[in-house]
Amino acid sequence: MSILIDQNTRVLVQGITGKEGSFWTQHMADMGTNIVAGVTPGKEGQLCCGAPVYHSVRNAVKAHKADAAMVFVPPKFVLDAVMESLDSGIRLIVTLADGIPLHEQAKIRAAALASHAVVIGGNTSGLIAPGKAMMGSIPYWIERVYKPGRIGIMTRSGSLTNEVTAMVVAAGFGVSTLIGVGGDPVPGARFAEFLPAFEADDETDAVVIIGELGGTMEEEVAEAIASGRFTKPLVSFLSGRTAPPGTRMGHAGAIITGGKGSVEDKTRLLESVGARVARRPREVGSLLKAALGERN
Amino acid sequence: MSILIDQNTRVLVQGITGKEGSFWTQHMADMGTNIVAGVTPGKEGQLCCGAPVYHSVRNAVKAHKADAAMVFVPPKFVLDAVMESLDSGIRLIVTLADGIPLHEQAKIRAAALASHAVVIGGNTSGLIAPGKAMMGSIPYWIERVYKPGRIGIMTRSGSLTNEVTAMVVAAGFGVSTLIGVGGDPVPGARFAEFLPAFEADDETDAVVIIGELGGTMEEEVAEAIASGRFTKPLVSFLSGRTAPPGTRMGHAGAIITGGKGSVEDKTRLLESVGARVARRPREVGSLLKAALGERN
Amino acid sequence: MKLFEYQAKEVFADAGIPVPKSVLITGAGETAAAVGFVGLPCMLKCQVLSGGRGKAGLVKLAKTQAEAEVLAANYFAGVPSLHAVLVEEAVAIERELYLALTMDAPSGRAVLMGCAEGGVEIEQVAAKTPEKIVRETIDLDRGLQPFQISDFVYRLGLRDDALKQVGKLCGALYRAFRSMDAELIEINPLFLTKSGTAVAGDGKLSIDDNSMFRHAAYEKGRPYYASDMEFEAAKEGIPYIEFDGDISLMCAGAGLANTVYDLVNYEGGKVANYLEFGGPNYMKAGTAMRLCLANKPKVILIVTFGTIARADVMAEGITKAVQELKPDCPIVACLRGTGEERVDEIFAPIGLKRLSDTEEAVRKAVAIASGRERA
Amino acid sequence: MKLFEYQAKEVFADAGIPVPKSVLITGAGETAAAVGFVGLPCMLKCQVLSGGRGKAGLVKLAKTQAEAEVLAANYFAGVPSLHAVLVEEAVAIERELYLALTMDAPSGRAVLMGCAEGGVEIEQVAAKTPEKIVRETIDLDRGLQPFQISDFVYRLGLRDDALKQVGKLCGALYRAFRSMDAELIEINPLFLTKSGTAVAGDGKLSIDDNSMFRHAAYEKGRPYYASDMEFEAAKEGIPYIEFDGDISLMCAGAGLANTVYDLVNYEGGKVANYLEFGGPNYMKAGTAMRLCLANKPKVILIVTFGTIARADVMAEGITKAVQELKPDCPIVACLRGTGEERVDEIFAPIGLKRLSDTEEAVRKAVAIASGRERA
Repeated sequence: MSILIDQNTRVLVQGITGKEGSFWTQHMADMGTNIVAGVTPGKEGQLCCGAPVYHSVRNAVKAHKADAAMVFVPPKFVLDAVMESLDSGIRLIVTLADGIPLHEQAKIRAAALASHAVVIGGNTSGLIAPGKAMMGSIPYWIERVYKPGRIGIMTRSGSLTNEVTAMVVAAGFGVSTLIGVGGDPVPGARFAEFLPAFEADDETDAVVIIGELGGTMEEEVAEAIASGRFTKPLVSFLSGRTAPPGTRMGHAGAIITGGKGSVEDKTRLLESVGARVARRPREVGSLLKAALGERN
Repeated sequence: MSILIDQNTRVLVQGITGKEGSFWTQHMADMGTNIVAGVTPGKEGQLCCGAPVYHSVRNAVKAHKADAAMVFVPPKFVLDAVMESLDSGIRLIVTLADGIPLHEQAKIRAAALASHAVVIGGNTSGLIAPGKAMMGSIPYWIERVYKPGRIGIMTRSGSLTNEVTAMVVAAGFGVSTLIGVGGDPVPGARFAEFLPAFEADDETDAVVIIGELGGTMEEEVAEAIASGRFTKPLVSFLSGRTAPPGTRMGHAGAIITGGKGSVEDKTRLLESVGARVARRPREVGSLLKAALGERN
Repeated sequence: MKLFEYQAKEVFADAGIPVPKSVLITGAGETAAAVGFVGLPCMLKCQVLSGGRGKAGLVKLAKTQAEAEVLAANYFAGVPSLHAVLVEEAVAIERELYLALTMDAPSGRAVLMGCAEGGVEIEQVAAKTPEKIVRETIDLDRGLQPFQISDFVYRLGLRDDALKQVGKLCGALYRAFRSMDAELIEINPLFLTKSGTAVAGDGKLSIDDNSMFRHAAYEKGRPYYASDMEFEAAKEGIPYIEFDGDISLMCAGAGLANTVYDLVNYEGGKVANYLEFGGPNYMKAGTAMRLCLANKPKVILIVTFGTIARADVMAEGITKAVQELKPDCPIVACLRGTGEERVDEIFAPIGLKRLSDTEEAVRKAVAIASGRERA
Repeated sequence: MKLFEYQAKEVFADAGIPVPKSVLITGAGETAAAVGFVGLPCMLKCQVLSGGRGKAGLVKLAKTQAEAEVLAANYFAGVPSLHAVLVEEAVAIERELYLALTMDAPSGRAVLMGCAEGGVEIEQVAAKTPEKIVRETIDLDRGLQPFQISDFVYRLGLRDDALKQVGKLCGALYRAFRSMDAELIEINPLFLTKSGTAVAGDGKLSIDDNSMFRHAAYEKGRPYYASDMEFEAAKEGIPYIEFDGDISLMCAGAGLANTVYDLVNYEGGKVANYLEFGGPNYMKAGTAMRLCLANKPKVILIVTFGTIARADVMAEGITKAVQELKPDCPIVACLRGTGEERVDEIFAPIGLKRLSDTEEAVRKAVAIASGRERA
């Protein structure tokens, strides 16, 4: 079992006829994802990647009972696209765009909470249950990274995810579900929210968190462990350990402000609740082995 | 048992130090209502009608665990007062003011729905469980109207409520709980929403609805009966049976628009589901007797 | 407060909604200049608040200037208390739509309504073919969202350019609805012109009375009322409607007043006026009675059951009013509630006897009006 | 985009937030006129974006015009690339507060923060006495509601007139936060003056970079950057930060770049510049390498692990850049991901060998920089 998606998830693609939309829809389909419909205003009746295209999400959902939405629209239209899918009752939405205005990121997050929905992104390459389904722009050709297996992975990064996941795979493991929550300062979904599903998933043995300085997502993970909501082994790698405070290096959210959010603090907190924190990507594999060995 | 309120309800009064607020707070207290605190910005630390006054609802709720709020503020401040109590977790709010701007009535209604709260009013004299507690401006001195008993009453009117309730009492009955939902076009709470509580209340034998032309509240009651959500006897009196269509007589909500909302239609619908509809106030008593006799 | 068409269209124009070129004239002498400005053919539209202007002949097309001048002259001469006529360019129409915004009470949301057939009586469409009316409800905090507009206009059957134009117009209409605190805002018909644009053919807009403090620029003068007395009553804050019967009501509260109105009709009587004497107005007996007497009724029927509106205070007011106004018609008074025990004593100087049963009072009033009984 | 104090205060003034009287001068010669306008004593405040201006001596009080002129002359002569000084009236202060608005990620709400002690470093207050910071979170759809303001200012310890004034100011600050798409808006200190009014003593405002399309009036020119090269990089859309080390990074993606930065430090190396060569910039090898070379590094360290950002395309760019720019320092290249199997072949003409392990690459670069190893 993967969490969130598998071959049976009925995926609708918003912005399916765009260049990026049609390219990645084809890849998603090739990876086993069940693409049931697409939406592009004004193009109802067309076909794209074999999927029927509708004017609106309502029409598509009515005809195809979609239960997940993949959003390929430019950053300034993402809020509306997410609201449209929420309005039609869709409760899993993935949005990749880098550049969503901050106040709209916040509205997306607030709407996700109010609707009890999962909105993954933006500024991510999405979500994959290797061998089953993919929602996003994760290419299937890198098998040494996205090999099926029993480790859940959550990440705020792109390239670093390849770096760390390759170490996980090199250590003999594979991936059950990988969730890129994205590098925006206000992501639609946060690490800790997925821990209960990983906890319940009998095909996930442990979870790897690829975090970074700034924000409080890693702290929330520590809290979930402390409160007993997550009991499986958890290994984390955090980038930005030596980053100078107050300097924004990379992701807008990756900055130490108000004396908070340093990798040191996050490490101390995670280790205090029994999680393992790798200092280097390479250590993730050995820490995973140690954690799972200890458990078994 | 009454519904919504009794002697144990912990009532907070917003706008307690105003002329109207302090006058009716004293009456509420005299009728047995448990007034735990009052709120008037800038007057924290004072006493009013024996209750401690706070600057904000948060302070009052923190100190006194209030679970109901009585709002005595001018119409254009009602929305903010309601939002303030909702923010503090209060889920029963009564607001009397006549003159709340329509768009703010709508925001109040929407907020009540979103918070799963009961907001009674505006444009009403409130709520009474005779002999137990009162929230509003219902005077206790008219005993021939507000006599304790086993009939639940809901109304959109003021004086007409006295007229009809006097007939109920004259027929030998009394009142378990009386709820004035008010005469505004967008009231905070609607008849049908209270039917489950009256259904569950073992001290309520039957319900009387005092409705009028316009809107769809009576239709919603008929629907609740049709769907089996309410099974006790229900008697209704509806004013405006001969009102000319398109003319606004009285309450802003009391108008037939779009060919809908006539008393004829409401009567037909209510009678079709087994409710009794009095043509004259006097008939309410005899219809109640008939309904309860039939049942027993 | 219902606005006149020309005012609604001013609001539309400010909101960016296209309206036909027009000139408002307040006398027939201004017709020629107005026609010169808007061109021919043109429409002459009486600015009255009642519905069904077309059927009543209050909106007509003029093909020549002479026709326009005759029409205007007839309107100003013939339509009671007409204050203005809108002279408007006649738009070349491709098709007509219906568009409106109002409030949906159960959800506390605004509702945008449209129909692909405009110019019709939407009430009849709603009653006979409700599936033809397209609806979209709007959370007031979030506003009308782009995806909602897109789906709404698509469901209305619009495509391509018309879809975009009407969509943009819906956004503007919603902003006007919110900023005007409107109860109802309606464009019926909305023209889609042969040149491919959307233009408001007519305009209805009523501002919520409770929100008038935010719209002080609108003053509700005499033209907004059906009669001088309704205008007078409004100035006093007394709900008052004239009918053509002979029993004047002075009743406490809307619900009870409506009930008495019904009971009078049941008994075969006819109401001369509806008047609310309750709530904030219970101390205005003199003004209320003066408003009733203006209709020269055969009887004044007073029914109250007040709590805060004390019966004794009302009785004092009625006594004083009778002494001052010396009405030449009988009064039937059924006063109940707070202080009722003092009413008979207060009424003694004017020889009035308090009744305590509404139906008895109504029957008595109807009997008096019909001549079967004397006061 | 961080605004300068004077720009933030322009936004405040437009929003109705009181600010001290001030004149912006761009050269010492304007000082006398400015002092003449704002009066004495006055403050001279260097318009730089770095924090801690007070400690750095970049904000000073002048009691006389002569003092002001000397100060201004020293500032313009001594502060690197200073473009303007704000000459501001010295306000008679009763007390100081802290006020700020930012976004709260977990809730997706705005958060209004205040502290009864202003002028302090709020980070230190947050770390040492977090209970002194008063917070109010705001639903963006509903906005900052009156009851929230009332409770917030009360919790800040304000009463009576100060409560009302600061409350009104909070409303204005929130409107500015929203309309400016601000990441952060801060008044520190907020003065309560002896005459009883609230005045913004300082102003910080940063506009969200993703929202700049709605704020086209602000152009991010040279003064907004710490160095010429950072300005150049920004014009190219390449995230780039200068440090004082000797290893120039060209890394794909923020997370991996930060990781390499950490690993370099672990190995005892020092970074000359951070540079993101991933995402939308993976085809800009030439520009990226030119930005690195500007720092005269001892080695350029390239680390990527791309999927959409293809390794072979990056290798082609690097090869071309080396051929054109002829860097006089060695290059260490660890390229993985899509097309990695073609990299060695592409690198052949420039004699570069692809590494495939990040730590190996970092160790090699550090060894080169320290002189322990030759490329």
